Amino acid sequence: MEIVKNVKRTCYVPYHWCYGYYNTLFFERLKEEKVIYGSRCTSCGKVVVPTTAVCARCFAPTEKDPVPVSDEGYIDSFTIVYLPYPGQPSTPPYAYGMIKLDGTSNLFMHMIGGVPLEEIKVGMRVKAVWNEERRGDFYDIKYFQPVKD
Amino acid sequence: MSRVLDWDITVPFRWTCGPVYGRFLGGLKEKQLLGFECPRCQEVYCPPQDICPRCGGDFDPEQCRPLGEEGDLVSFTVVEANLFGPRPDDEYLRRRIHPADLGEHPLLWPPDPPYAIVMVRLDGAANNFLHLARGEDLSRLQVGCRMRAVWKEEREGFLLDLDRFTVL
Amino acid sequence: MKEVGIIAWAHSEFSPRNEGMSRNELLYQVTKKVLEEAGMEIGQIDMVISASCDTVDGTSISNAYVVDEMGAYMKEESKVEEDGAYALAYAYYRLLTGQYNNCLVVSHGKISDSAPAFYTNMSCDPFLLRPLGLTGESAAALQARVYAHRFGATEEDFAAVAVKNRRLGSINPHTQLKSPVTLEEVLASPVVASPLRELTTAPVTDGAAAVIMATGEYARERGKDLVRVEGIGFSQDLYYPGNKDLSTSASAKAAAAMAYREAQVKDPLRELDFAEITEQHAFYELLLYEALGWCGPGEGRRLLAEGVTDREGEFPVNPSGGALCANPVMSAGLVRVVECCRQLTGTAEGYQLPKPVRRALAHACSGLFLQSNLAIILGI
Amino acid sequence: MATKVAVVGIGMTENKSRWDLSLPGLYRLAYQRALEDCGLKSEDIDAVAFGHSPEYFEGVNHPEKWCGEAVGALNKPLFRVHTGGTVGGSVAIAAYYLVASGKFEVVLAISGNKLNETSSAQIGLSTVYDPIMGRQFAAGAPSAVAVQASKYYSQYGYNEDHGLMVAVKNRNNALKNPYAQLRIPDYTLEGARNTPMLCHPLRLADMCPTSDAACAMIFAAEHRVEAITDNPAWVLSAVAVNEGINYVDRDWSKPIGLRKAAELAYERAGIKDPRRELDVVEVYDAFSVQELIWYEGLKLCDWGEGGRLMESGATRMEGDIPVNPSGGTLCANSIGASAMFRKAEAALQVMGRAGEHQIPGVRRALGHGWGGGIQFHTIMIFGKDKP
Repeated sequence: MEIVKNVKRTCYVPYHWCYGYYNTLFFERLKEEKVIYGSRCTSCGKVVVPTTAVCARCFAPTEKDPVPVSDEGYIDSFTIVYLPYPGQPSTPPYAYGMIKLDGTSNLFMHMIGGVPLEEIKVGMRVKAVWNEERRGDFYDIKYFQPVKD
Repeated sequence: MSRVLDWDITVPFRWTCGPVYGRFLGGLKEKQLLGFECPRCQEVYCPPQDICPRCGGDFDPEQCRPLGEEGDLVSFTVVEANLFGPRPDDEYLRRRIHPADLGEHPLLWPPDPPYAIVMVRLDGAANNFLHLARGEDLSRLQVGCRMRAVWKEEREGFLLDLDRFTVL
Repeated sequence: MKEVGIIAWAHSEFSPRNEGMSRNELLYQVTKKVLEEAGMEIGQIDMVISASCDTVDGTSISNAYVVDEMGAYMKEESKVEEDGAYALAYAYYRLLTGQYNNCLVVSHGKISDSAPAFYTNMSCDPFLLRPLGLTGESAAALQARVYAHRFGATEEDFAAVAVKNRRLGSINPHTQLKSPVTLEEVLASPVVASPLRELTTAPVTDGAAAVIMATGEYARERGKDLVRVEGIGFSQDLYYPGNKDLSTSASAKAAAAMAYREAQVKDPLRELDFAEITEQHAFYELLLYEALGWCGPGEGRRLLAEGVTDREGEFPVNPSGGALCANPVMSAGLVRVVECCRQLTGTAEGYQLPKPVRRALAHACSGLFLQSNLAIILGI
Repeated sequence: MATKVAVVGIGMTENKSRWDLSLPGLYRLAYQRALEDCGLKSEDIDAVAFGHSPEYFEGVNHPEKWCGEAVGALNKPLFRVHTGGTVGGSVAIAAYYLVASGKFEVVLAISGNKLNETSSAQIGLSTVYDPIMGRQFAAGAPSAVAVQASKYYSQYGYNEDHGLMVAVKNRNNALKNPYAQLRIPDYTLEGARNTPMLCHPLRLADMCPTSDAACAMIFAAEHRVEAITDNPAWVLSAVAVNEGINYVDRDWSKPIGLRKAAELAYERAGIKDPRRELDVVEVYDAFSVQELIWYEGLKLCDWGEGGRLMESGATRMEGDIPVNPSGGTLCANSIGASAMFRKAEAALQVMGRAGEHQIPGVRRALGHGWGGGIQFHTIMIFGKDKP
């Protein structure tokens, strides 16, 4: 009598995630204006990207009107992904990192590109490279590309 | 109006059966409904869990024998509504996971309604077995009626090697 | 023994699809609301315990991205993957140690981002149950038929629960379904999984709920009224439905017994004034009357028919309309607690019970086939 | 006043691929070993705190419902705590508080995971990222920690070798631990440097393996302890702090949440100088470099001194503050159980029962865990003497 070792099946669960007010606003502006927007805390006055309802540290609401921020900044930290796995949305090798956009106080996570991967360094100045066709999603910004100071 | 992201989580799994579930599913592959006898309370369970539901002790996976293929219908429900939405097609799934993974791990998807989930007390078992009924049987189901197992031609060691129970 | 209770409560609006808000925004709203209710600043909160579910959120470690919105920045924090009422229980035990003054308990679920069927089907093991396409609805349907067969209960008996609760819900401004239904309408509604129909099944609800718990000393110092937790019981029974008696719920019995023991309740029907229970299906209410010890096996429908559990009855059950009027996944039980608090403090505006109330039971459940249950005795 | 609580029994399964046991079967093995360890029976357990990794790591939602009866939780109070990688620690802390509340006398904490039920753990781990903002480029936990490592190395002038030194230390320690998965003889810095780069600056050597395992701990109230064992590990403090996720001025190399957890844990345990007063520490080093960062968070040294503390040899088995004598998470990571393994290892050190990797004369030991978006931290401190 065979003892079955395992049952192999694929699970598929569809989702319809709501962006909500602030994420919708953020991506609409990306698409329409080619501008990155953040939110200013009503308590500490610091700006966080993307737009959000709350400043986590103060637990204070942000100002009602979003604030346009620079699409330039510097690389606070990064990684180059060589590790492949099944179903990966991006194909290795690729780089992404935490980017400190000028005039903001938190870190914005995005892809880094337009440069040989081995040349990427912490502290490099970078600027957003926009997609010509924008759909109002994450990929409206292709990546952040290093620029000269 | 808020935007909506339509996406999914799609993961191939290989769930390890262990000795008890493994032997039970192996039985289904051989067209056998194996009853497992608890070494302490001597009750026979079909299907078993890893441990005896009555005394909480371990089953001895060797201590099992085929039961008959008939039993009494204890409860049933006819599922009328499709609560899962459309089945994704394989072409889409192949893009979501490695194509070879999908070949080895077919999509786990519920049966199309209307169909019935039945609870059958197999003769000689101390518990009830949950399985399916379909087609013409749906209108003949009644608590207490006699049911008999119907097997699939192709079997792999999976719950649905047993195609369904049918009303006698 | 230390006194611990609830000093403030809130829940979000309930709707079948809250498309205007992300779960983060939903949580920020409900957390702000409960702090306002308590007249507290986030800095005064000692600890946050939340409840949510990865499968519902479609995000593993479902609290990781929402802790900022629940004010948990740099706070002692934990999460239970059960109904919010279980988070409340955990908070209760932590507060009993005397190490903390208070705790924010918050739960959320935007089930419309997915679908209840996936959430419940994924809760089945892959070997014996999931391939059958079993869901919360079909599981309850199997159990309903066992219950009906054992006690001779009929579809009309189940429908009568829906009629009562929808009628009570129609005067509750906070709930989701605010229209009463007739017995005929219930019996004519489409079958989801026989014998369960659309109108004997709870609606799909997006929502969040929050309470602030505190020790008696803290509440007194701040001049806050305390809805006391007098006892909590919870229990889990057998997993595989074919292994247990589905005409009752062993874990509901055990949970109630544990809660009554702690609160020293001997005769619940006399010593408690009302109850709010999580009846995600109409027949659950009858089954739970029995399992929670308010009548004998099979007598649930008599209790209902005699009007005992109606608004004017001696032991009203679900004066809010219950889960049949709003069933926010991961919060349905915590909302029962909120509804008890409203009644006990006389703030259930528009649906306050006609008789004075001092002591109540709130019930929550988790899992298919009523596998896990929790009962909380609340008093003022 | 809180009831005093001690760990009286511990059960572990070996970290490896378990093709022989179902998920309930794996939990049961840890549960039975914990009962045997202290001579208790199923009916002696009043309640269960249950933990598991995120559902999508293994494809079963609410696994506590399926596995409950296998860990003796039939018609007993059981609830599931779930905080990601920290979960084992969060569960142990929950069990501790259930007993400390005075409402339960003996409580089982159990947590586990079968990470090998998918072809790649990274599929599940990538679902931790926000679907709208981040899942597009996620590469599981390694890439998140790689970002943290890049920040740490550049901030303080360290390099890859500092992480790899941790890997060499812990892999050599693991040779003495039969429950560890990676036990590779003659593990050298040179060899570690030659492993492939997976997420720059992290190499294969910097990363934990994928394990299937469960861990169980039994907590008992003071008045029950003596009858159960004459060698308990007393809980001196149990703390979990959340650091937040997207707050302003976050520095990924400076875990302020861990620092706060440590300060609370030391205060409650009456510890003023942790470097001197702790005898051994087990940290959740899923990735080598994190051990250095956690040294700093735990105040074993100042901010930025983690690499130098490692270089000094103080955290080796024979150093003045040994860290991860078990080999740590770097040598065994089942995620669901790992944070509890750290607590259980710390408790075993206090009991003097850690086997070959026992540090002599331990009176106080700390076990740590992290999880979520590198934001949750759990700490438990155990002592030989009743508090």
